[in-house]
Amino acid sequence: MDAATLCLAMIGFASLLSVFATIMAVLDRDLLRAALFSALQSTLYAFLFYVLMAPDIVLVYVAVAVGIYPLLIVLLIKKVGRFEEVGR
Amino acid sequence: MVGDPKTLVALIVLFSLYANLGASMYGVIARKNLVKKLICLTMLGDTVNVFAILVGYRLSRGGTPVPPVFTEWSKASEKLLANFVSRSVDPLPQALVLTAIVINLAVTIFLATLILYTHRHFGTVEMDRVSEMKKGELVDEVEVS
Amino acid sequence: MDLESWVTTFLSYAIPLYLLAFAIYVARMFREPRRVPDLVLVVDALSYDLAAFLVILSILLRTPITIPCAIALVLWIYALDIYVAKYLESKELG
Amino acid sequence: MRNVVVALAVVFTVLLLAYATYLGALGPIPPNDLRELAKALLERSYRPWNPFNTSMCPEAVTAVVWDFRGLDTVFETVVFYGAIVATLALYRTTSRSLGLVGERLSLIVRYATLVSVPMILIVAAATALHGQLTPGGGFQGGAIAAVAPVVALVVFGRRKLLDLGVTYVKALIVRNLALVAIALTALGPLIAGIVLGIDAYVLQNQGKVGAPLSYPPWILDVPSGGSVILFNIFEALAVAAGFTLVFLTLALDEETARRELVGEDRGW
Amino acid sequence: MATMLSWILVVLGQVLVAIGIACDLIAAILMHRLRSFYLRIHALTVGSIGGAVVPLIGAALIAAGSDFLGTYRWYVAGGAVVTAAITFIMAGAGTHAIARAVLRTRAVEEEPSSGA
Repeated sequence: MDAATLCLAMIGFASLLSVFATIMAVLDRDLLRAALFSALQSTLYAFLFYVLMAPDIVLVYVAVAVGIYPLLIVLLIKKVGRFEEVGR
Repeated sequence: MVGDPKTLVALIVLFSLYANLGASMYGVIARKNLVKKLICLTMLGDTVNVFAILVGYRLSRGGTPVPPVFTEWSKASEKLLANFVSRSVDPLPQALVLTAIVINLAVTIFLATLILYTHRHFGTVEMDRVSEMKKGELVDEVEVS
Repeated sequence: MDLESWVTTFLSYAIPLYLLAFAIYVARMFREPRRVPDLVLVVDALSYDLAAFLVILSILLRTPITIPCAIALVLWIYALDIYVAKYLESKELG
Repeated sequence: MRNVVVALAVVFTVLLLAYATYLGALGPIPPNDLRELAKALLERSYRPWNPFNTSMCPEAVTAVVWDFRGLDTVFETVVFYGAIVATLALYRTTSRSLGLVGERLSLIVRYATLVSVPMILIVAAATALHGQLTPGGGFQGGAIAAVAPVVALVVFGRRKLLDLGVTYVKALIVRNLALVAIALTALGPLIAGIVLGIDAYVLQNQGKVGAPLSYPPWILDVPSGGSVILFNIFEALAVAAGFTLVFLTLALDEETARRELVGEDRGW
Repeated sequence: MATMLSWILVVLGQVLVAIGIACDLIAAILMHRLRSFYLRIHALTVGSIGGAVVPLIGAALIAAGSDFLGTYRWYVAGGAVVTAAITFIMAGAGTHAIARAVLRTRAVEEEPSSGA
């Protein structure tokens, strides 16, 4: 298997896995869990950026999406409550 | 046409990214909780950024593409530079996305502060509750005046 | 067989195994029990392995300058752990 | 019912977009060749054999960010700090107060953080200072350096961090000095040109035909990217200080933060 | 020109990477198989120390022995070693923080550990 085909396979793999993470993050009523699924999606996207040969983006994206967005969300849900209301 | 591995991968990637886009758009529009809206908004922005990078990617003929960083610099490396240009990916979308991510972050921090203030003011972050309370306040003001 | 093709062959065979491990990890995130600490464990393991994978990938793809990505990933995953631990443990995050 | 309508609308939009992309709205994905613009940028980012038309920065992304599209990045920095200033302005009377004594995490975590903070700062400095040679640069270095105060904030508590000397005022001073330094670096050639009586441009990096002023293109025998390395250092400082400020403020305990809202219901 | 030393380094590194892959797969399966949260922490240790630190050192050895990467191979080796060191400290500390928080707040009820 040559390296170019491997790259393509990894791009497809990472984007396919990220779909599940996104859907779970949208549907989950527990906001902390949604933040963790969003972090999983960000990790997969960081991998995607890496394989798409954008190391600069990986460096800043990992910091922003894995590090600072979850901190913001955790800060928020610590103050506004962890669960979404059901059925309104 | 789909049997070609490159086309197949391109289709998979496109549909996955569009599914992400649709799911997060649904979350931004239909979910009532402001924090959930914020999470979905960050995911929406990230997906669009991936699109921009994907447009800048390329399939190079001489092996895998390389990042747009010229590593073999010296005072006279003209031929190496030509080889590098023939294999590198597009730097412009990467620079734009770098900017976009940071601006996204700034806007998100500001939105988070606003959500915090909404909670301090109304005691809830559910949009339905907030609009009910706003209607109530409006009626109060009309009655007073 | 010379050194270069030997290394390349070995690492090419390593990659599908890594991808398989990632798929199993991600599958774990959608199975019950799905409480927050469990998810944190899985995200942790996934990210540390991903950091190792990125280093291996940089040797395979001959792009040695992309190493800092792995370091940054490891640093920020630690931060994620700490946030969740502090969330569970204390009243205020500050 | 309403959700179903929204979901259907979203699905319809997405399918439309996907079909347009499949038909080639964005060109072939992934593309087979570089665009002419990309080729031009890649060729001009580093070529010492043609010193009047280059940025002397082998890292093409950083060259685009700070030289070819430098004005973009300056305005982006302005937007970034505008948002941070807006956040701080919402806390204008409480942001300097100390707040309650924050809780700490366990001894093991505190010592591990203590060991790793210098390592984090070294990695960040390497990323920012090598920004013109390897992937990295101002934003990346600043974002990595921000791990240190953010993790310390969560692990040691806000009060302890303030006692250790990472205070609101100091972060504000560092941030503003870094912004002023960015502005001076951008305006430097213009000021020097006015003093010397020759033509020069704002955000000029290397000399152009008719405007020969340029930042030093080499440090020893390593390409420095001229003004790029200065921009990287100052931007890293500014980003790290900005994050420190925002999170020091957002991590205030609820009781102190609510003081900002006192009297709001009476129309103060 | 692959010298004897390069071959030794590369083969040693490959052994370590192979161990790492094995640990990685084992940890992934254990995450499914182990029934209790406190048992799954062991799986995380296998995945982070065995599955990340060991292959990172192996990758550093491979990079040090690979002449074809040019001068930048020392950059790879150094970066891999730094990543391994940071992982070694931080994986343990992060897991400890999570486990302590869970134990203190009873966020996870005690489960029977017999099913493992």
